[in-house]
Amino acid sequence: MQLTLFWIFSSLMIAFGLGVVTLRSPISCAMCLVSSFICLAAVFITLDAFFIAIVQVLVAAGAVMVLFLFIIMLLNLQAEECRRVKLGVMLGGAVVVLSFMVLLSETLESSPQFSKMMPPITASSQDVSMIGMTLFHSFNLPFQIVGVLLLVATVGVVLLSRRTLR
Amino acid sequence: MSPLLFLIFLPFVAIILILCGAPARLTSLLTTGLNFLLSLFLCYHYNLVLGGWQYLQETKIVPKIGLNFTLGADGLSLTLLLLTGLVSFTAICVTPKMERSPNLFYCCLLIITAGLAGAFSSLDTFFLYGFHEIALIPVFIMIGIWGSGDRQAAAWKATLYLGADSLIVLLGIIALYLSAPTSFRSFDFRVMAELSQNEISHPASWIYLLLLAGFGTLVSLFPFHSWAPSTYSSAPAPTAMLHAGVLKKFGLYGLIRLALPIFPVAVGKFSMLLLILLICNIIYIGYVTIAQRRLDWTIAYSSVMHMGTIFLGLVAFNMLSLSGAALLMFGHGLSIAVLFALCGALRARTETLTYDELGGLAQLLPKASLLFGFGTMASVGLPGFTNFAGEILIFFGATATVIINQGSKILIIAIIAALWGVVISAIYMLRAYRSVFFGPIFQAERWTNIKDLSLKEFAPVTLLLVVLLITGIFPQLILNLVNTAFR
Amino acid sequence: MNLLTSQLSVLVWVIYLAPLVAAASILCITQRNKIAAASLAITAAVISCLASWVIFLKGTDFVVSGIKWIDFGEALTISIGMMVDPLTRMMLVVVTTIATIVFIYSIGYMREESGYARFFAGLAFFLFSMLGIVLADNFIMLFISWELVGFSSYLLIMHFFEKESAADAGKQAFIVNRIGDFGLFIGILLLWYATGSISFSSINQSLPLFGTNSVFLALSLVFIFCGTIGKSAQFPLHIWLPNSMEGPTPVSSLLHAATMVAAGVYMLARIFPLLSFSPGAREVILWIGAITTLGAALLGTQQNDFKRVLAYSTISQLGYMVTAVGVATTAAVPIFHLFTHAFFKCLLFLTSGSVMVSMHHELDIWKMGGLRKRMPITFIAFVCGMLALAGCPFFSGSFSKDLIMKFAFEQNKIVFWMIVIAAGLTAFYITRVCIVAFFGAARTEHARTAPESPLVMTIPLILLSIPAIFSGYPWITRYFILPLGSLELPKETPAYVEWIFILFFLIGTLAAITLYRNASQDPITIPLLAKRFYIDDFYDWCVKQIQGAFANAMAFVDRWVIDGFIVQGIASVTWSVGFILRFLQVGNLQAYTLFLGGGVIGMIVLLMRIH
Amino acid sequence: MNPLFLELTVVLLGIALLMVEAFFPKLCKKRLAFVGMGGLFFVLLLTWLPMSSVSIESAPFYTIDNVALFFKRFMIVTTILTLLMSLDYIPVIERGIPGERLGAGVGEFFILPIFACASLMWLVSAVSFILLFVSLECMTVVLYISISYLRKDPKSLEAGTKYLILSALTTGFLIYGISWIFGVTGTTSIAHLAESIVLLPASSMTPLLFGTGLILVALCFKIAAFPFQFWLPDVYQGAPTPITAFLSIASKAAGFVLLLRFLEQLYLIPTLGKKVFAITTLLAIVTLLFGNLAAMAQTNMKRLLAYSSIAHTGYILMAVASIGAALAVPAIGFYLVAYLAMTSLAFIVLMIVTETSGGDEIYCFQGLHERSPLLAAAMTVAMISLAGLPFSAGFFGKFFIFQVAFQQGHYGLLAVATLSVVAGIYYYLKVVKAMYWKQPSETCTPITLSKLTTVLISALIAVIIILGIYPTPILMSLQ
Amino acid sequence: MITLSHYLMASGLLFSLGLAGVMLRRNIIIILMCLEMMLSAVNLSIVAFSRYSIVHGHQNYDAQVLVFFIITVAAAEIAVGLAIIVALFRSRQTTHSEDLNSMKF
Repeated sequence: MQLTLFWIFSSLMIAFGLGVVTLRSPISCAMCLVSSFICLAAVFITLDAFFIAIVQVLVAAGAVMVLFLFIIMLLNLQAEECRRVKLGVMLGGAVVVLSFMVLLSETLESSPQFSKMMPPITASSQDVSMIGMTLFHSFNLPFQIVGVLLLVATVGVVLLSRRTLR
Repeated sequence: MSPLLFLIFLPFVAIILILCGAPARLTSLLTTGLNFLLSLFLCYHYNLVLGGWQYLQETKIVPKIGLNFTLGADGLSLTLLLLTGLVSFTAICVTPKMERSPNLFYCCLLIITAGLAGAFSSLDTFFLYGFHEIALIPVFIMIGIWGSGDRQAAAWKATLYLGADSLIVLLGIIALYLSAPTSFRSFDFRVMAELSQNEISHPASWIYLLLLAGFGTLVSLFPFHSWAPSTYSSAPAPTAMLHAGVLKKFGLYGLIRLALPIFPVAVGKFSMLLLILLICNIIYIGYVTIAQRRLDWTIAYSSVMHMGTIFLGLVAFNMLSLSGAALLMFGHGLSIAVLFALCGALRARTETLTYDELGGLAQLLPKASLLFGFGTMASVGLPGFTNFAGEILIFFGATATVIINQGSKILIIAIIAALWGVVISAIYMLRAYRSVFFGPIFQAERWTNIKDLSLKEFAPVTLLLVVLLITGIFPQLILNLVNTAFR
Repeated sequence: MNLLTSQLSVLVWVIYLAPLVAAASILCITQRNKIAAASLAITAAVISCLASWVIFLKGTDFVVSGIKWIDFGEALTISIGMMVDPLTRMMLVVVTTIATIVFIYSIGYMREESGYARFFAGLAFFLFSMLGIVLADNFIMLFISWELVGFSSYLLIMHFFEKESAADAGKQAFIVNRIGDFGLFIGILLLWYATGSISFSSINQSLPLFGTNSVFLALSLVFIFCGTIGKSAQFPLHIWLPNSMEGPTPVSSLLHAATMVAAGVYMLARIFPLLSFSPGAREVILWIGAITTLGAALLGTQQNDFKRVLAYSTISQLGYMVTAVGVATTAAVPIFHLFTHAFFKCLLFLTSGSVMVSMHHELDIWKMGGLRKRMPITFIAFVCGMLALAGCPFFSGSFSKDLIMKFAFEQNKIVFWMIVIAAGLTAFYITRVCIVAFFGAARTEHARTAPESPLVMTIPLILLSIPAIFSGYPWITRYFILPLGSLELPKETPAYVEWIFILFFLIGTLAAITLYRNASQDPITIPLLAKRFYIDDFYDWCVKQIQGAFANAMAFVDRWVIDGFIVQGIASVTWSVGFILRFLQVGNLQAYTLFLGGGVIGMIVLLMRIH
Repeated sequence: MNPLFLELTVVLLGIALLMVEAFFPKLCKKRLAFVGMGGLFFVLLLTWLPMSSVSIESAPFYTIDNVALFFKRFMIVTTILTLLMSLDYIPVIERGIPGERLGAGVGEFFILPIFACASLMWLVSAVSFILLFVSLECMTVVLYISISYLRKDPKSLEAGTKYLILSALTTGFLIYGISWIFGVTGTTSIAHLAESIVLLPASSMTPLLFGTGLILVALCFKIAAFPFQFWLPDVYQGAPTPITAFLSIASKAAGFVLLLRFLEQLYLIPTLGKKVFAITTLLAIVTLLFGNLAAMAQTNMKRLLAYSSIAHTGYILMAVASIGAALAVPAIGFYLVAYLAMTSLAFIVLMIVTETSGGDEIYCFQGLHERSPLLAAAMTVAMISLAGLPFSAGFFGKFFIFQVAFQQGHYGLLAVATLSVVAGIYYYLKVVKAMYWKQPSETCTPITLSKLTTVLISALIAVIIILGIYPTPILMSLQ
Repeated sequence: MITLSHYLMASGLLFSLGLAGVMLRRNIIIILMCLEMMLSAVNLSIVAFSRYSIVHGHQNYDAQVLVFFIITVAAAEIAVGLAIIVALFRSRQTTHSEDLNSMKF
């Protein structure tokens, strides 16, 4: 069951990801991204990370995507105009990505710890409450900082995107 | 408080005063004059019987690594401090009236003066090094603004060359410092020298080579000399006086203080190399000098060449030759200052220093010609001038080393080369003197308004010459001081 | 006169320093005032002269404990030390006396010339330096004075510095002397190396230190002799002396004839005891002397310049003295010739000066003629000098020359014949000058109207004529020369030697008379001699072509290889690398991301692969 | 006191100022800046109070050792300087943003650095990857906004975009690296990294290296080591000058603190240590070469300072590569302080000159000596110090670094550094040359400075020279 | 069964895809999307790591919180990024990365 789910959703995730990289129209790209993220959320579920999966759908696939689409609409972006494809860049990118993957697979093969089976979860605990505990108890400080970050980002977005400032 | 501190800080005080609006020329004159008198007094007051380091003062800077600001002087330092005082005073005297930012010029000169005073009175290698490098930027600025000829290229070359060179010195100093065992590390060169004597440290010979290359470049040791001629010929006269007269001696001072006493073995091991280089300095540069067609280039190259003789004194490394080298440093500093001062005065009047365009100026400028004659004779080592006494001592010292070494052939060749250098210097200096001042007047109509030296040019140069003569006739005045360092 | 040694020492200091004081005062104070300058210099000379006579008459040997110039204790102590021995005393008297006479003569000679004060300052300074050589008790003091003498010679030759030739001559004299001094100083160092001493007395007694190493001794002495070659204008460094005639005539007379150029011989005499132990060195000296004697005499026959003839004769005579050093058994022999030569050559030059003044500085003997009647005193003085120089019997020169020839005959027959022929040539050329200049008809307007010189010039001529005639006689040499050593030959020479000498004198004289009587131009021209064996040209060529080319090549290397190629090359390569590196920064975001990706790969690969 | 209060105070200060700005928009912006500076200065004073050890909850993330305290002060001072610079920059900001009235949007320009300051203060205390990530991002977001602040200036936006993309990309690498480290060691703590690594089997080395490499990339990006420096010249040139200064000083310093904390742990593992050591050395070499050589041909002053910033990264990396020497950390600290003084001085002068001559090319500095001797002198001092000539703070900085490098036997590195310093002398003196050798162009008038700027410039000159003679206080506070 | 390396490989592929997109695409908005994709890929690997390392019987929630932070930060970053892009588009009428070339060398 889990295996099937994993294969299906991860392949879909990759496929949609490929769509983001290759499709010309920004809107299609955004749609692919959303789909990819939703597949990712499904993969999270296969990992028993329900809370994260939900957050992923809500924030990444929901909010962020809306933002993207909104901006694309706002700016009225059409399909990317055809510019000359630079062969060197393509080649360079391919080399970099391929070597990155080679390195990655090399890393994965190097250690037996990556081929271990998924251990069963023995403790019965609520996912959300555990996360809440962790977040508000021991991760208090980073949480505050993230707050500051969001504040700053808000101020910044206002500053940058208003046509004229008052 | 050590009186040496005043030597260093007076110029800085003067700079601040000038920045606050004090008359630049007067302030600088007073300051350097005061510095000169103070250094003279310090020389006089120095206890010859006691010898060693006097006027000591120590301020801790970074105690953890043994970095202190230690002031002190022995005879050698005092001699060079005296030279600094004298040359800086005269350099400021002969500074002509200038249109572009005169204050800046005087400030630059004062900075160099302070740096030199600091370099020669610091016992800490770190400050020794630091103070000398202060001069880099003022010289750069001065050549660039007030220089002549291809001044921009010259300023760049000098600054970059000497910048690179001082880094090598710095590396050498750090290497030296680190070669001592951890608990004995200090930047004080007295401590460094002692450590080597106790053979606690294991100074490798490559440190010596670093120091030799570094200090050697500053002294324009072949083949690291090519910065010197262009710099000196392009620099304004006061700058050239200070640079060629005093600053250049710092390299020798550094070698005497650091390289020679700490690496006796390495000195012996590489004496062959140094001897070959100094022979090149004398003979090769000598002939290059002969080929020069301009007065400023001739004098500039001559100062490169004379360094070879001083190096011979260092290599021979006995009391005679070292004292001789110190004496020649003093003499050469004064004589080259005389020549550059006059060179500057001439350039201001004739706007050319090419031999083919000059001649017979002695009829128009009798005073300049007289003084230049004295300068020439001092430079070629005529008896009566300090240079002669120095050279003689070096030759005797080197011969004494030959006796000890049972006739090292290359040393003998070096001595002969140095002696032949005396002939070479006569050839080019006399030709320079003759081409510029003697013979019929070349293009008489050009020089209708030419004026002879004014008092403010004549008097300081005369002062230098008088000192040259006094110390030449009574070299023991300087030797008594200097010997305290080589005992 | 009962003077103590300490008082004598003071006197020596007075002799030595009086001219210096005069020179310094003229330089610093009385540059504008002609009379003051002249009187200062002459006063100093007279003081020195009188004091020298006092010392001479006192006749005691003593050492003046000088000040220590450089004091390193055992290692090296150089003092401005002076000593008085017979040689010193003789030289003191000769130098100061002749100097006084020339100084006085100069008042007349220089009265019309520029740089009057400078001239007297130079003369006074010369006298000071020359006295330094004479009085020196060690090599360094000698060397110092030696250099100073060269310097004053330079100054005085260049007196008329606005003339190209004078300026060049001065420079040449200085440089050539420097070349000689180069050898001399090597010699001094070698002697010091061997003996550890620089004072004459200890060097002369240090023969044991050399032991069996005669080559070393010979080498040192030959190097010392280099100084003589330079200063006494011996072959091959003789070229400066004829050129130095550009200086005012009193200078030629005092420096380049009577005193300074003889300093080389004087120095050899100083170390004669050591020299006499080195046959090798003496052999070299002998040959150089002989070659110079003959060569210069040959050259003298073809010069048309009054003073140049005298200059070559000076070289030739100095050659005699040097030869004498090579052949004689005591220092007295060369010094004897130095002694006589000083007077008659000084006299000859002063007469030439007298002629010059009258002739408005015309020196070509072919533009003179008939001066005998216009300038009788000068003529008579010249004849005295001429006969002394030519070696006419009963004149001073014949005594000393004769002696040298006898010694040469004993030592080396070839040399003997060389110097005998030179003697004949001497008679020939000096008679030639005499005939052309003083006899016959006046060839130019100047010659026709030439007046006799004023008293201030003629009196010195008369005064000098006396020793020029008599200084060779035994009743004078007894006081001056004999204290230095015996003039006796080790064994009798055949009597014909003397006759050969007289014969050659006669041949020379008569040949000149026959050839040049009533000649209006030179009947013989030998380009080789007129061009001075092409030696000057050869040196010019060497300086221009060899030294110049070498120097230019070195300058090229310095400018373009060391500075241009290496130093600037490194700088420009560095700069260019930087310039190229800058183009990595293309400003394109895509490129940057690519580079960054590449960097990531590189970093990881490196981390994994480096061990 | 609890050290966390320091950051809290700063954040509160920022929020308070935001409120004031929001509710009293007519308020003079300069006053806002002065209040901000005053508040920061107050926090600076607070740092000298005795600190209690941090509470249990935050202990895994947060440390308050000497280094952290030192760099907290460093960050506060940098921010104060940035704000001071911004005062002179107000006209440019006003021109650079589309506002309904003059002064709109200026206030935030003073407030944003305060938040950046707070995040930097957290950052230097971070001993956990989580705190590291969060506070680093917080600072980065502030920088995104500040760099693209001058919206009317295309360069500013271009710089912002470039920084945004590249920085976000490295953020990706950073957390990917963090995830690998976490996956292998099971910890997100930097402070306990070495302890965890020691327990690992040998086979875990490869994934560990994979993660380490990725994290190093991100840190090298922050400090702008070659080949991760590409963003820097463009961003420096485009950003508002005070922000450039801030970026150049604070962000770089923070990067080095993190690098130090990270590498200190890695050096404890011999096998890993050697590799990292080699990598750092290599990075130092290429960074030195690139920064110094590429700067030589530069004609734009801001870009020149950018390349110089890369060069200085190289020097500090030398010390990082010599971390074993006792003096290495103080050397880095001192170097950064020196760099703070000299760079801010250079940027201040640059800013004033740009404002008065209408450009930031080097030729705009021509004849500065005749236009304003003080500015020329200040720039000369800054250049001398950057070039590392005595007696300037920069000299001592280089001296210590050379010394520690020598001690660790980095001879090749030293040779490269020597070449670099010479190249450095060349390009720094190009500015001096322009200021002194050349005459000012006809249109350039003498520059008059405000009193505050004069005092600021003089103070910075004094600091550079005093530190160039007496560096001990800085060294002591890091031992 | 699924091993850890499956998840890691999937995450790695997604990461590489994002990287490729960042490097090869020239529309800045799409580059931002790709960046977002890379961050999500990282999230996947973190979650996988946390799931495969059981602490006290349950997965490592520290890591999950980290993921939570990453998502938040990424969102903020994207917001600011898009704001910059809006401003850029307003002033330059382009979102093409090759048009950002006013500063180079």
